[in-house]
Amino acid sequence: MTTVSSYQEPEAQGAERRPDDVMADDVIRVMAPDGTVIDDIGIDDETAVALYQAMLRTRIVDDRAVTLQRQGRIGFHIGSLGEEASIIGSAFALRDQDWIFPCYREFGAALLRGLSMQTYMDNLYGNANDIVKGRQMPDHWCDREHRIASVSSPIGTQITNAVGFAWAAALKNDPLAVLVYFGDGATSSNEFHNGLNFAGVNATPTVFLCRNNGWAISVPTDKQTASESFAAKGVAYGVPAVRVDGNDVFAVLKVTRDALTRASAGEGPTLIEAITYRLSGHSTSDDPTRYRPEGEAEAWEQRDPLLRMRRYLAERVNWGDAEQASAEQAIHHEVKAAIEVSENTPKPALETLFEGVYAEMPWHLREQQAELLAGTRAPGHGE
Amino acid sequence: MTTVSSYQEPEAQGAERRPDDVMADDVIRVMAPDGTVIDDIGIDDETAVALYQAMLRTRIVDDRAVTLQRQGRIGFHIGSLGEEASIIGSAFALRDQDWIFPCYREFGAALLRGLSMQTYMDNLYGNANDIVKGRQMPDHWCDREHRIASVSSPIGTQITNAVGFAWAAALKNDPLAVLVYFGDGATSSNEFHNGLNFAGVNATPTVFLCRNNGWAISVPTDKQTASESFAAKGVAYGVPAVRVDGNDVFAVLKVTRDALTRASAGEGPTLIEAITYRLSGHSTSDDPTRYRPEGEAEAWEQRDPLLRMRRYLAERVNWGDAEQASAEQAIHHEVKAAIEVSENTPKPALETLFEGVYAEMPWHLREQQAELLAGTRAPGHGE
Amino acid sequence: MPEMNMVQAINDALRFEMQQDDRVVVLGEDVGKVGGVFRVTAGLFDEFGADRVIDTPLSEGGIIGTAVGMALYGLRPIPEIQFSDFIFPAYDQIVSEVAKYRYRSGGEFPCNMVIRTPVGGGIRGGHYHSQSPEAQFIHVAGLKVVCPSTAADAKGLLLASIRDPDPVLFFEPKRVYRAAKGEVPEGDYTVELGKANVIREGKSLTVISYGAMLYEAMDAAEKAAEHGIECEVIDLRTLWPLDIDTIIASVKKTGRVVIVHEAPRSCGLGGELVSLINEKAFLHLEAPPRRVTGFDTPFPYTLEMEYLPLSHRILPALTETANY
Amino acid sequence: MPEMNMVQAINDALRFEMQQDDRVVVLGEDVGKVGGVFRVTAGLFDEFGADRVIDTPLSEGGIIGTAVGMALYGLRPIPEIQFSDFIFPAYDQIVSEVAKYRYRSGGEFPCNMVIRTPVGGGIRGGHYHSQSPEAQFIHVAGLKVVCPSTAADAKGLLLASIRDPDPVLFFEPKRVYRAAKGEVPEGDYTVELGKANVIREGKSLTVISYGAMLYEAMDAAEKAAEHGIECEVIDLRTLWPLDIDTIIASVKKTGRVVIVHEAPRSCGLGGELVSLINEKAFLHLEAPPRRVTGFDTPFPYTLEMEYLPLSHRILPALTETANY
Ligand SMILES: Cc1ncc(C[n+]2csc(CCOP(=O)(O)OP(=O)(O)O)c2C)c(N)n1
Ligand SMILES: Cc1ncc(C[n+]2csc(CCOP(=O)(O)OP(=O)(O)O)c2C)c(N)n1
Ligand SMILES: [Mg+2]
Ligand SMILES: [Mg+2]
Repeated sequence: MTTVSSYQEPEAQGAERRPDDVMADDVIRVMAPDGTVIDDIGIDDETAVALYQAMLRTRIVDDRAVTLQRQGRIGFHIGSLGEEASIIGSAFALRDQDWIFPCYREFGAALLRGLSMQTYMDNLYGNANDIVKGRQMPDHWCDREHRIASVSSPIGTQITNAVGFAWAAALKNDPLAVLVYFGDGATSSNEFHNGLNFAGVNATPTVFLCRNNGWAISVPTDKQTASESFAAKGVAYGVPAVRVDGNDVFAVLKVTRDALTRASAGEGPTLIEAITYRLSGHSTSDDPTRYRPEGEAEAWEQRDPLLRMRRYLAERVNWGDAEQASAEQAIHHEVKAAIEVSENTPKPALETLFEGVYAEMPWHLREQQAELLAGTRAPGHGE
Repeated sequence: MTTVSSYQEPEAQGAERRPDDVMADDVIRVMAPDGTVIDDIGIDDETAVALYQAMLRTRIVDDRAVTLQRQGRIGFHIGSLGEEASIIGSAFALRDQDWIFPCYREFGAALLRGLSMQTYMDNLYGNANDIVKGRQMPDHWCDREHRIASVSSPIGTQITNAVGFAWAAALKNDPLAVLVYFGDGATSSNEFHNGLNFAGVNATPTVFLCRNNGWAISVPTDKQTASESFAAKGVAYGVPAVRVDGNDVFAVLKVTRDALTRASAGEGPTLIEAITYRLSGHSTSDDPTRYRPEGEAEAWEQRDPLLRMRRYLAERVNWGDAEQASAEQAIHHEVKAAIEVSENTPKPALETLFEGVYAEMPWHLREQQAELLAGTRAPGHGE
Repeated sequence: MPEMNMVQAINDALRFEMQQDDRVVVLGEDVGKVGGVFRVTAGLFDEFGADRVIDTPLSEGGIIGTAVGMALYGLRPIPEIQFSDFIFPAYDQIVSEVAKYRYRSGGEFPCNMVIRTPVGGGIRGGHYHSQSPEAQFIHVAGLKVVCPSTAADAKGLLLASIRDPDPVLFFEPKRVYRAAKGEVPEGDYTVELGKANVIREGKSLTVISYGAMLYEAMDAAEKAAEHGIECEVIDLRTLWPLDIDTIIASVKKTGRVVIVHEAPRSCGLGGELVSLINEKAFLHLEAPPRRVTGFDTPFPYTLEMEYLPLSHRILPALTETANY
Repeated sequence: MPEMNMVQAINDALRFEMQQDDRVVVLGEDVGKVGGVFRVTAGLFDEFGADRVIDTPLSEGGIIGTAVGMALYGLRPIPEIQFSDFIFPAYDQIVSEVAKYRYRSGGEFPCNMVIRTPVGGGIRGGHYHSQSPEAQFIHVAGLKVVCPSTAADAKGLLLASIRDPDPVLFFEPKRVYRAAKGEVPEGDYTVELGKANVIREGKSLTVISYGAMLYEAMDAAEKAAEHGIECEVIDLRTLWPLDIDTIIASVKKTGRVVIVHEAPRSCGLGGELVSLINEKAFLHLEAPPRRVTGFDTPFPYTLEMEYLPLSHRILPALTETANY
């Protein structure tokens, strides 16, 4: 973890090469990068601490998961290093009845909403207790209890799904809204187009949160679109849009709240472009040094959303090294306990491979199940 | 055919219900609906007559094709009644080296570029001389000789294809541009999104011509998008866009020429929204009275692009009833002769069914061909 | 029982279920005011309003993608794809989301919907208004695939599909939309999914077909009977999962089988049937299972009646197989 | 001859053809500077520049849709789909445009391109980084489908595919991207499309496979040999159109056949093979043709080695079929 240092706005560098730069005038910001408040939106200290703690928890889990992957104890991890404010700020704004349609980086939002650390860890391990029964890669969970849909790998599909869900609720006068996450790359997908268009025409209560983290694996945003910004794309669908400093958790909270207010008032969808930065590789399979301009990540490290909050909290609630250490320790403890349980939980039982393809197992799957169970086990897959 | 009458701007009615209305301030117009020139773009009389003749030819062919379908002599027709100015004006702007990627209503553009009436008619009949060998429905032709790609039924697919073609030419420093046609409904397709996005990022020399004719079969434009206009969608892709009175053939010619100039100068794509109206049903299979608001079509009949040109020509080149009658007669004659030949041309030979699926016929198709040829003929399909 | 054609029977099923269950919504291109290009949803817009009979933008991906969300919410969406040739822009949503949502969420999120779409040739539609893509869905785990051939089955199978907990591709053979006419039970009426219908009994050989080609198979079977060949004709009705028991029982009885479908031959459902029959009734086979199908070419326009596996192409296969 | 793995061999083929033919362009997600997520296009960006090795926006439909235009213009586009699980957003362009363009234009517009994409499981990719969708393309008239199993074949088949006048789906078995290592001819080297390779001769039974599962089939065949069962193992290499002569000749010799593929069983290529064998060698069959395949479930994560038809699942099918 980076420790607090005195703040310096990073030099223009790779970081400034794209027009969607976070320092542009139309980008909403509540808290300056040095932690001072520009625009008091009335966040009390308790909330501020809660936001920070959620971000911290997200980061520590992330860090631990990367280590587990490097150690070969889990197969894969895709995290949110540097994007915690965009994820936590927006999820925090939600009301109880609202739903989340996640992309693949939002485990922090799920933990915030109540997904247990154990459940998350079991998903990383794909074990018998995994909520998705070891069927998907790590970080592809779901959480109906806390109103979160299922993570899917194909880019963008959740966008139209989220619109349909919100639309259904509106048709039934059910006063909920749906927050859907996706990346800058996803704006090029068929799904972004369809989702925004259907939402615009039917004024669905959907909040579109585009995490513009500068990259789609190795493809930078200027190869993704010639649009002036991702928010500008809202015009094509009659969907109001806003750009926000995605590393300013208060600002993200504010614009999401505003969008929810609009949605609840029947005023339809909002597109939020949260400008942030992927400080890590795309996933544990990626090496960003192959394509990232030198200095770019370093510049963004200066804008780290956690640092910014620590500066703020240091000013406001006397959050010092002691508070930090004890918060970290508690989280480490929680994570460690969960890992221990997950690691000692067996793989999903063999027969589960065939369950739930359909509500009831048809004859051909019963036959295939019997065939597999009667045979020998795959090497290294013994139970 | 409607005859010339004194002009009255139609009353607000169905016609005015959508925000993309043709009378809006930002809509480019060169010739007023009463035929008077607002903005002299230097079109000589010969050109004006040529444009009118091409539109007239298009309309007469259309009319005849509908009759052929009603008489059961051809299976289907999809025409361009009321949209002739958008189609002819834009195609007329092209240079020799430019290409067209058509939708399904642009036979007028193909005839203008040199597709013979006979070839077109053989396509309507799907006979042995059909350029596509009777494989596709009527109005699904292609014309490599005159640089026109193949008509496809799936909405929008030609848009990305056109972008790829233009992109390839640009990569090879080949100074051509590509004009691609599609409807308002097609803007909702995946293809519009992908085509515009790829064109924007790669600055391809593509001219996107959206014929906004108010309807996608029975779906009006306000159910198609909540965008303020179709041109507004260009912003999402960094593609400059313009709205034009699609029933003003001079204006369409002008904006297309401007777009081609930009494309040739390496300045990339342009999106043109040509606001026009589908005066007929969607195709010979459709009955628009089921869904069209009363008075809407009537209002647009007043804005008929052919009428407008006749008013203009009557003023400028003394185009009177005699000129009109002789022009019509020549076209009728041409069409009649082509029909006679097409009708007396046999069906495609049976073996052609299997040819050209691949460059060389593989064994399985040779076997299937032999199987078919050895068997008896389908009822009513004897040769 | 009233007589209805297939269009009316489907319309009747939709209306009935919409009256019973306010979770049912219909969405698609032109399904609203105009009642669909084949008039299958005629009258529903007037009866149930724009919130339940929804005209959408022109995007099949958007239609299915939003229907997924509706299903997750708990509605019973019935998206219409105007022609099954135009289902491919939605293919990703269907194979990646609809088919897998229940499984990949560990059972947390069922994603049942009925995707209705007209299928098949014989209406002079050429390449893109004639195709039969059922195999492209059968291959995908998690989907059920249905294709009725009669008006009564269309109603009964559609009501069963809407109430089924799994997603169903409901292919409507448009060549017989109006020709398939018959008595259709009023009110509530379901036909169980996964059950084939033996519509003609016989000992000489088994003919398996479905949809519009069923009529051609029956016609050929009647003609074969004139030559003393008694065919057992099976209407699959549910294409996946198949009614394997009925199929195997019949093949064990006859020892001979001809499969008829208008979809292209290679990697079609016919191939799967041949394999299953080999696996389960090999020793009963007295002749090679035969496939009479559409050819492995795009669907043609002018020569479509030569492309389709009509009675005149089926009959020789029946006699040759019977006499093998 | 230098030794290469499959990644290097494909890279070598691409580089060779790009040097020879300036119509060849490579496009896709991450194919440029970073050289592809599997590093198959590594170095090409530096050698040929951004105009011939093109990073695209994140849209498979856009990649294939624009590649169609490039092909119509006369380039030789080689689009890469990052994982074949992500080909479905481009499915409409592939089945509606790529496959049909030549035919529906009466031969005026060939539309040849090579769509390269990693395929198959065994890399801990779960649902969406493991699938084998070849049957969904074989069923579509107008496409050729190729899947090499060795480094040399990968090079030779890829060069043949690029020069082929028809569109080719080129599936690269990623499980053996690095494990399939061997001598690869330098410079120009092609392997004719449509020709299978008999990689092991035997009289007891015919084993047909391709891609990564070929190695499992070979492993099982070697083990079967220990029990006196001599398998003839055929590597299909080109999945469509098939090398029917080689297959039928072998089956006529052995009378027994086992087909192995990791794609789901139902309506897969295995079913088609069984049907063709029935149609062409029925009287030679001494045992029911067997399919050892992936199951009809979505591709799992934790249990993937149980899902795949590995050697331990193939061997019993070989012995049972041989002893039938
Ligand atoms: C349809 C599809 N194509 C390709 C991929 C491979 N892929 C996974 S993530 C990714 C980049 C996504 O970028 P972005 O949307 O910006 O999200 P980020 O990862 O930056 O959060 C790609 C290309 C995929 N998962 N789905
Ligand atoms: C992918 C696809 N979906 C549906 C259809 C059926 N269809 C044919 S034309 C049409 C409406 C097209 O409207 P628009 O794009 O406005 O063009 P217009 O016909 O008005 O010129 C529809 C829905 C189709 N051809 N392709
Ligand atoms: Mg990104
Ligand atoms: Mg239109």
